[in-house]
Amino acid sequence: MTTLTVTRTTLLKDLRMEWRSKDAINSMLFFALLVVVIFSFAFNPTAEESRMIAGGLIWVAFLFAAVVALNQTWARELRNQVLDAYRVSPAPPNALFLAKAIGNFLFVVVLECLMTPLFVIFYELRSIGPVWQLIVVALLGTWALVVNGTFFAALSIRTRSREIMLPLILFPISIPALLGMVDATTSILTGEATPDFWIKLLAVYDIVFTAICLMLFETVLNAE
Amino acid sequence: MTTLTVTRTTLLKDLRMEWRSKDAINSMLFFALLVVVIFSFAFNPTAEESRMIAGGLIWVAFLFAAVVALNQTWARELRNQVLDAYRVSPAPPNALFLAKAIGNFLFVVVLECLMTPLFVIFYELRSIGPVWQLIVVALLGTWALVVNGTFFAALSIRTRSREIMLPLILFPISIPALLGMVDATTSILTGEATPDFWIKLLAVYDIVFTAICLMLFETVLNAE
Amino acid sequence: MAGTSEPHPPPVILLDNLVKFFGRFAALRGISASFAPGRLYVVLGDNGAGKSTLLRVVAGLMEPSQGSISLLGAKRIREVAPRIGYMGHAPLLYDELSGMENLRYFAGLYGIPDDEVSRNAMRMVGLDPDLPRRVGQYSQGMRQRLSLARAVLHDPELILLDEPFSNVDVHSARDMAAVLGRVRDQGKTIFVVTHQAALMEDVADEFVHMAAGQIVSRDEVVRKSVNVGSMR
Amino acid sequence: MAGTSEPHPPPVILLDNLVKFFGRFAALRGISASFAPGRLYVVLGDNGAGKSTLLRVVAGLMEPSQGSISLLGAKRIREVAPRIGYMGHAPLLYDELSGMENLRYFAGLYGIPDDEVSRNAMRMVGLDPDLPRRVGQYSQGMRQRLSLARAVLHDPELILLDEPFSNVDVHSARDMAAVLGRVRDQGKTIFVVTHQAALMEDVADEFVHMAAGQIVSRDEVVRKSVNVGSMR
Amino acid sequence: MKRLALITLPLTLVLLAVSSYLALVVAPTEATMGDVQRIFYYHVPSAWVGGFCFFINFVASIWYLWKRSPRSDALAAASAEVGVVFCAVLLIEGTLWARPVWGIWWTWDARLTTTLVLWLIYVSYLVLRRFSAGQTQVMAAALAVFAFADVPIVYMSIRWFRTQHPSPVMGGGENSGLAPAMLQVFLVNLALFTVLGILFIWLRYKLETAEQALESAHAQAALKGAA
Ligand code: HEM
Ligand SMILES: Nc1ncnc2c1ncn2[C@@H]1O[C@H](COP(=O)(O)OP(=O)(O)OP(=O)(O)O)[C@@H](O)[C@H]1O
Ligand SMILES: Nc1ncnc2c1ncn2[C@@H]1O[C@H](COP(=O)(O)OP(=O)(O)OP(=O)(O)O)[C@@H](O)[C@H]1O
Ligand SMILES: [Mg+2]
Ligand SMILES: [Mg+2]
Repeated sequence: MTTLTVTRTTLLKDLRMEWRSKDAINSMLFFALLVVVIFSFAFNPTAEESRMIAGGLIWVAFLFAAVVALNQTWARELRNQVLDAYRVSPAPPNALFLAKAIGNFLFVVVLECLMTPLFVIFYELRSIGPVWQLIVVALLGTWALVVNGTFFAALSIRTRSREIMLPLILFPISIPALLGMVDATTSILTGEATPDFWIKLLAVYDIVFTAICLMLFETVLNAE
Repeated sequence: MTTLTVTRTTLLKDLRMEWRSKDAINSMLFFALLVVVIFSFAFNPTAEESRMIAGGLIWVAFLFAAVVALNQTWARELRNQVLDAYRVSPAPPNALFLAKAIGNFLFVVVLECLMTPLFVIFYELRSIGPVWQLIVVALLGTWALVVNGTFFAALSIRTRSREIMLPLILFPISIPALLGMVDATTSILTGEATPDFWIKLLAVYDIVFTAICLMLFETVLNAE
Repeated sequence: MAGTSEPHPPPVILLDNLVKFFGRFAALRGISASFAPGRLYVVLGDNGAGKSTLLRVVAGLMEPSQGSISLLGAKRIREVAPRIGYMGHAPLLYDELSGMENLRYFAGLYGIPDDEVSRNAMRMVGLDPDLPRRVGQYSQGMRQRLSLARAVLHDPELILLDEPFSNVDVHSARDMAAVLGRVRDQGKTIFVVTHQAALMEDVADEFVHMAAGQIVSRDEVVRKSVNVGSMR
Repeated sequence: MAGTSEPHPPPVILLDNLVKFFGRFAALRGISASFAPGRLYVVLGDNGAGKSTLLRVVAGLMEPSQGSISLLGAKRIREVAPRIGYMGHAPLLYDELSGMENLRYFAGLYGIPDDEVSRNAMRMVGLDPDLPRRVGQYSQGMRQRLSLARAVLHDPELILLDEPFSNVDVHSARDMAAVLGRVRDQGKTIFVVTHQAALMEDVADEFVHMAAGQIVSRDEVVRKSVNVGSMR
Repeated sequence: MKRLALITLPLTLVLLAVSSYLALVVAPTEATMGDVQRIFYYHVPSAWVGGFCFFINFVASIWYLWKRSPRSDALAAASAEVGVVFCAVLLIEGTLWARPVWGIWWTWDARLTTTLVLWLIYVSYLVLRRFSAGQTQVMAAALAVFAFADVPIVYMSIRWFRTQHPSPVMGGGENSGLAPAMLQVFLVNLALFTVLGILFIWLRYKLETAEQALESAHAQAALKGAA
């Protein structure tokens, strides 16, 4: 009954439920495709301009897709108030948080893996900088979004009009991370600057916010 | 007990509930603000480039904000299954549809009125074409989004994973309208082309889809 | 089976071989029955017997898969919608509005402009029409009362109630049962689905037992004929 | 008041001037009480009396605004969490998983790796552990039984049940009440909030009446002492 | 049904082989594009079959809304699925063709955009069919009406774009028309694809109605079992 065991069981349970319905996964994929298409419609990408804003476009698209996913995080736990069952049990609260955050992380990463090729095709992107740097940026950036998102989704489940609350608190807090992701991506794509500073920023951001989330989650979960 | 009377009572009831909680309005506004801010971070607007993509940016922002609002449309009616109370009553189904569509329209228009100045400030927009045309485009475009959105929200309440279904069916169908809005807006802002064709297109789109919605709503409402 | 001394009145509900499938599962398995007006029927049965489904089909909320219904003489339920009252498992009320605001809105749907009607409905179930509290802050018992008021607001001839006493405390439940008895005495036909038969013993005219999607038996309650006409 | 022949066992629950505010409204208004182990308490009271609030506070789901609780000898409820079972208004189950999958997960939360425990819990409430159906497709009665199995899975000493019989048919409710009686006979302390006191008459040890946020009276049930020890 | 499939499937396979032989070997090589142009013999028929399927879907859906006949719903489902497949094939062929000829995978011109939107719309239709809980048929039929109404609007709206995609080869202006040798091969392929499309719809339709029949047989059995 250590944190790790419970994290694992909870994660497996979530994955099983996800896998069983497959709804969420499938529909998210289609949603991601639509976001890419809508963006390309709206911005009518031509070779030169698009390279300049592609970093921003990609991350904004990921952000919207992720928010939709994050909003569903706790929905399942709230449906029959199953969260209460977790809360009365002796299982450590942080295990629940970690399981949810990791689940969301996997989910959003899958999403990104499928959206990126589409962006590449539609915007005819080619990276001038090294691709592995892009991957590092993507992983760090995704964790930044997801860890805060999971936490704030937990905060916002106690509020009325839940869906809307999440972006409201998530977006402002995430702005530094978003800035880091966008600028790092653009630097790598255009090869004009090194993304080192931004990568460091993202790493620090991840560490700080993961720590804060783990410290505060118990309080948030048990507030009633 | 004509359609109009019921439409009015239902609309007033919705407005009163909204006014009382102000949840949706307040949070939507803040959301809209955030979207604008996030966009300006992600796209780092500079005078020349921004003018080119501003039409797209504005409408994508409106679209996402609207989807959040539309998803809430039926939430209130579903909460205690109040919809059943409407369905057993002799009130005409289309009255409910019209009330919801008009309510959403008002809502999104208010939103747009508050977001537009922000865009103007952040992107230093100036319209070269006549401003009244922008207003016509906005009204027609908003109705196009809202009328279909209200209908599809009613469709998607019957599905599993509701929130995600709405954009999935709304976005593809709305692409012509979106295209019309974006291109008309860009033509007016840059003053490079006349938006007449797009305005006509939007008008046709509005008429066709409003008619279809009114024709099919009863069927969808009573399907069980 | 009815055995009344008067000539048979035309039935309020006539069910002919009613079947309702959910996918492969038959929730109603060929129900044929007829129900006379002015009586209070109590529908009993285990969980999943099909009680709610029957009520929803009769209320016109669901299409039957097979068979036909004739309601108050009409074949199309929509035609007689103004003459039917329905109360479901859920309260069918807006949490954000006060009791009167709720009733006023629903009265509007039935084309009743008069506020007094809503006020009377609230009084009938023992609620204060001037209570400003929102329904979200009502206790379960008050909510169920208000829900009953909503169902009978437009003075329907046929009233369908699905577990009106669930989670309601004993006092409130007794009060509500008494209200139902009075409404029946005004000549309305009432169907009450409940798991608490004891509550209805004093006022019921007939117990209808359902099991596995069928009506398995109907027991008429023989009462000293106090309430035939003297109580109006 | 207890008047037992044995020496007083230490109380399972000791409430000292418990107060719970929701905003300005006091849902619990200074409850002081002590409850002995191995007994089945039935908590009765009108809607809004504060029964659910009391149970949630005792289960550690809510902090009391004033006053203190001592549970199984501990001051901090989290320390004794493994020894408490709780069942709420809602089923506290995942609709998308089967009965066994649900129980297995919750067993995991209590550090019980053994599948047999979950299977036994299902059998105890009269469900088939091998039923592949998802809980979403269970009938209301089955769901409440499973919910009860979830609450008692880890063999807790103190069991808190909030309206376990709501919307459950008479047969299932009787079965569940009998299960509760057997669990009590194993020496557990049980609190049942319900509006159907009649169901519990045969197994209850004490009726606790609540009104307006207070315990107004406690009636001990005097029974021919069959179940003191012979039935273990 | 089984017999039909047994006869038609080998037959179509043979025909497919013949037509591929015609398209890939017999037809003359096009002057400017070279052998890549041979995709043409698959490209246009795929497009035509896709459009045809969506039309059937529309008619069947309207019919369903009117008569509530489960068979027309089965036809609607079948034709939408086949249509999405052919449309997807078309998109893939198109991108494969575009890469060597235009040097890019994709461009937002009228033809390509409308095709993509068409595909997206009908994928969303399938998604709805998949995820709706109860009353799938009515929901899907309603969406089908919206979808088909949208197609002409999409098509018109994007007319305005400068197109990179070839304009109609046949029945176009003066200089339009294919070389006779090409035309023959093209017509054979077109006919074959049409047959193939109809066959697929037919098989899917049979499967769907068989499923419906099974479902209702089960239901009736359940009904009898308890009575
Ligand atoms: C993804 C890319 C493409 C898509 C989605 C696409 C789609 C279509 C569609 C929908 C048609 C209409 C068929 C009809 O009118 O019945 C068509 C016809 C045609 N396409 Fe494409 N196409 C693509 C790429 C290409 C390329 C790269 C070429 C060659 C350069 C090409 C050449 C043609 C020709 C010659 C026709 C026949 C025109 C006619 O006779 O009407 N297409 N295509
Ligand atoms: N929408 C639905 N989809 C699938 N099955 C359903 C649906 N509604 C009801 N059922 C099934 O039909 C059967 C009858 O359900 P119904 O709700 O009518 O029972 P009930 O007699 O009202 O039971 P309860 O006392 O629990 O309310 C149950 O087995 C239930 O699982
Ligand atoms: N979260 C909350 N916020 C505000 N008020 C609340 C909240 N929960 C309960 N109340 C109020 O506290 C009072 C007691 O509620 P509680 O749910 O404990 O009653 P109960 O005895 O369980 O009633 P019931 O029999 O209806 O379940 C009620 O008046 C209720 O309106
Ligand atoms: Mg029921
Ligand atoms: Mg309670």
